[in-house]
Amino acid sequence: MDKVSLVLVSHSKEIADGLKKLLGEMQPEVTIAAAGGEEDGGIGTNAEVIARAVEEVYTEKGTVILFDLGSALLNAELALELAGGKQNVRIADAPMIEGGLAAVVEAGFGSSVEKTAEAAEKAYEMKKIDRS
Amino acid sequence: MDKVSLVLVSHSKEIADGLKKLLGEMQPEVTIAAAGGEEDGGIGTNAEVIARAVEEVYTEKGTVILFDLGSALLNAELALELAGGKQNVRIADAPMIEGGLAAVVEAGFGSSVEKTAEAAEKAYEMKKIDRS
Amino acid sequence: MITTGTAKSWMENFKELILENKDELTTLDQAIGDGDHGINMARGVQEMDKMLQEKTFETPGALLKAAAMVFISKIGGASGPLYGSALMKIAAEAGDKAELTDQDLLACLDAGKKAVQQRGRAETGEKTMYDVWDPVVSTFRGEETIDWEALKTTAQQAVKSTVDMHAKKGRAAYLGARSVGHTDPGAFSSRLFFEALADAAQKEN
Amino acid sequence: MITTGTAKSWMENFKELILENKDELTTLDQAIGDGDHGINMARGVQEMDKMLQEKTFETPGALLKAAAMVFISKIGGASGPLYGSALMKIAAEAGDKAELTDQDLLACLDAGKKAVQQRGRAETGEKTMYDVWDPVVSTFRGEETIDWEALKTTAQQAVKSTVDMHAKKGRAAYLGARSVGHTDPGAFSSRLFFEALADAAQKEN
Ligand SMILES: Nc1ncnc2c1ncn2[C@@H]1O[C@H](COP(=O)(O)OP(=O)(O)O)[C@@H](O)[C@H]1O
Ligand SMILES: Nc1ncnc2c1ncn2[C@@H]1O[C@H](COP(=O)(O)OP(=O)(O)O)[C@@H](O)[C@H]1O
Ligand SMILES: [Mg+2]
Ligand SMILES: [Mg+2]
Ligand SMILES: [Mg+2]
Ligand SMILES: [Mg+2]
Repeated sequence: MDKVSLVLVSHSKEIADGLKKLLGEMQPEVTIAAAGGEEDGGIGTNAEVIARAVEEVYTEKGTVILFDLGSALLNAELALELAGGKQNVRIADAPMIEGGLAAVVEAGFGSSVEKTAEAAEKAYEMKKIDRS
Repeated sequence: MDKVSLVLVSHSKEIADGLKKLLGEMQPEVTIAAAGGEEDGGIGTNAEVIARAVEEVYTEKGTVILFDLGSALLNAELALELAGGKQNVRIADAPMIEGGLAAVVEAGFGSSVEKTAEAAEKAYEMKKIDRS
Repeated sequence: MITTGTAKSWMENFKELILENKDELTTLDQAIGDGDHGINMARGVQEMDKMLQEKTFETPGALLKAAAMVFISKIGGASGPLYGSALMKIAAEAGDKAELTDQDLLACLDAGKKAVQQRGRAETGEKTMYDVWDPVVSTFRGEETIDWEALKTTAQQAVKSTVDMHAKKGRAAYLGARSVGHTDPGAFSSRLFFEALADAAQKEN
Repeated sequence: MITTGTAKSWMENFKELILENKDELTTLDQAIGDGDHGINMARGVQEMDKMLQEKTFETPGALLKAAAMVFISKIGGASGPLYGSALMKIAAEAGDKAELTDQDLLACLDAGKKAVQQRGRAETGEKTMYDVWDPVVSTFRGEETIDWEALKTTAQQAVKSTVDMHAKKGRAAYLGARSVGHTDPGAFSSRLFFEALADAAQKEN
């Protein structure tokens, strides 16, 4: 069964690469691309690096993009324009690590791109410390 | 002026190290320790690694700990017990990257440990995509 | 009656049982976790075994405390701080007694159960190892002597009870309702923990 | 009248002004951002200059499009996609005209302003570069010829207006109310962008 893929856009190459490994442990059947850092590895994001990552994990089932902070969003949106109107790609407004974990699990069940993005976005509401 | 310090606890050494760099760019005056991965660098967390990180950035002003997912919390709490009742250390229930950014900015202003932890925790409510 | 020797057999039996069931633990954790519970536990028990072969201990408490430190320092997953904290409290309750009666032991296990509960903020029915620790300890707490066969049966049934549970703690919580139908890996390894104890105690007597 | 030569001078002037003000941009971004705006912009204009020395262009549009691609591919911060998108839309509006009248140019700048607004989801008063782009373009849009001195003054005043603003977009938004009292770095570099244009156009005429 085809599964939604993920693209991880971070200002830090280490964060994107590390998160890819963390999510891959949780669900090895989901295809994930890390798009972290500038072209030379510096702190920043790059629309071309992101566009290549989106290309790399392309599937008709769809792709969910997670990003760390605002300027990564600007480049992710620009990347989608550069990549020329890719279908079924959603940028999730989600906490990157926590949303990534939720998304990789959801994608693992073969869920749609909408449901996968939604799972990521719901992570804003899931506290991590049970203070009851 | 003394500033609250941060400890970043992630299952991935790369995530903790990368986030430390990202936050350090945002506010170089805040002391940050990365406590990522197992002792041998594998995916996981380690209470002793965390305890050492807490020790390393200790300041009377206080420390805020950010963590990625539940099992890191278990080890962070255990680390605080091992470190023997460190004063003024708060584990924030916050999205790790987004809360870390908010925390480093708040700590940079010389705010208290309570206010710094609170700033991190409020990150759950700050959407990253302005869909208005 | 638990002597230092019994405590050592307990931990050695635990090592054997974990290694025998390593693949099973991995398979269970692949279904509702990240697939490393077998690896985590195997690493923990092997390091513990190495330590046990190198050191000698005067009391069960001293031995179990050393075992706790191995789990804490060598396991990177949730099971490390959980088994580590449980063993630490078991050891603290054992104190420096040279031998533990069944009642002493039950008090120790109760302290271990509470450690799992507190460390994990776990409650009954959340599909975690606590769902084995709680019924096993609660069933026998207060009795003068332990019926080891009954204890093993209780642990086995407790593991089965996790199948129908909806995970609320740990990684399996990410699966929500889809965790139903699977056995909790930590519950399974906890059964082995109690089985290892029963085997050691039965041999002793 | 903007020819390909004027467009080139515009970009070269921009390079000079950015390099002269690199430290100032860094200082501004240290106060309310991550301190890299000077580095980001300097890298962008230097790479652009290298490109301009190597290639020749037939039209202002072609030159500005190539400049856009450099900003997009070489700047890792928000300013990369923002200046990149603005220049891209300016170039698209310029099309393949060999020369742009002041009115054409104002239409181009309007397209650039809209690109900044859309890419950044920026609105007036949010303490971003849009707070320079918007007043500069809005003030002169519709006029037949541009009063270049007035345009420079408008840009300078627009930069000053950002001091009292409370940042709502970009990294400075993390500072909330504490961003008040500081000049927005992107607004400052945008002033240089318009000043570079004014200098090139004034020299041309
Ligand atoms: N909060 C918790 N409370 C009690 N037990 C937990 C908790 N979180 C996880 N566990 C137990 O730990 C087991 C998983 O252990 P392991 O796979 O080694 O760690 P991880 O989940 O970090 O990879 C689960 O099956 C469950 O029994
Ligand atoms: N969403 C946005 N809309 C418009 N301008 C923005 C936005 N985000 C940032 N900026 C502009 O970008 C400038 C910062 O650029 P720069 O320091 O190069 O990037 P970064 O903030 O990623 O480090 C800000 O001063 C602001 O003018
Ligand atoms: Mg696991
Ligand atoms: Mg694990
Ligand atoms: Mg910056
Ligand atoms: Mg930056």
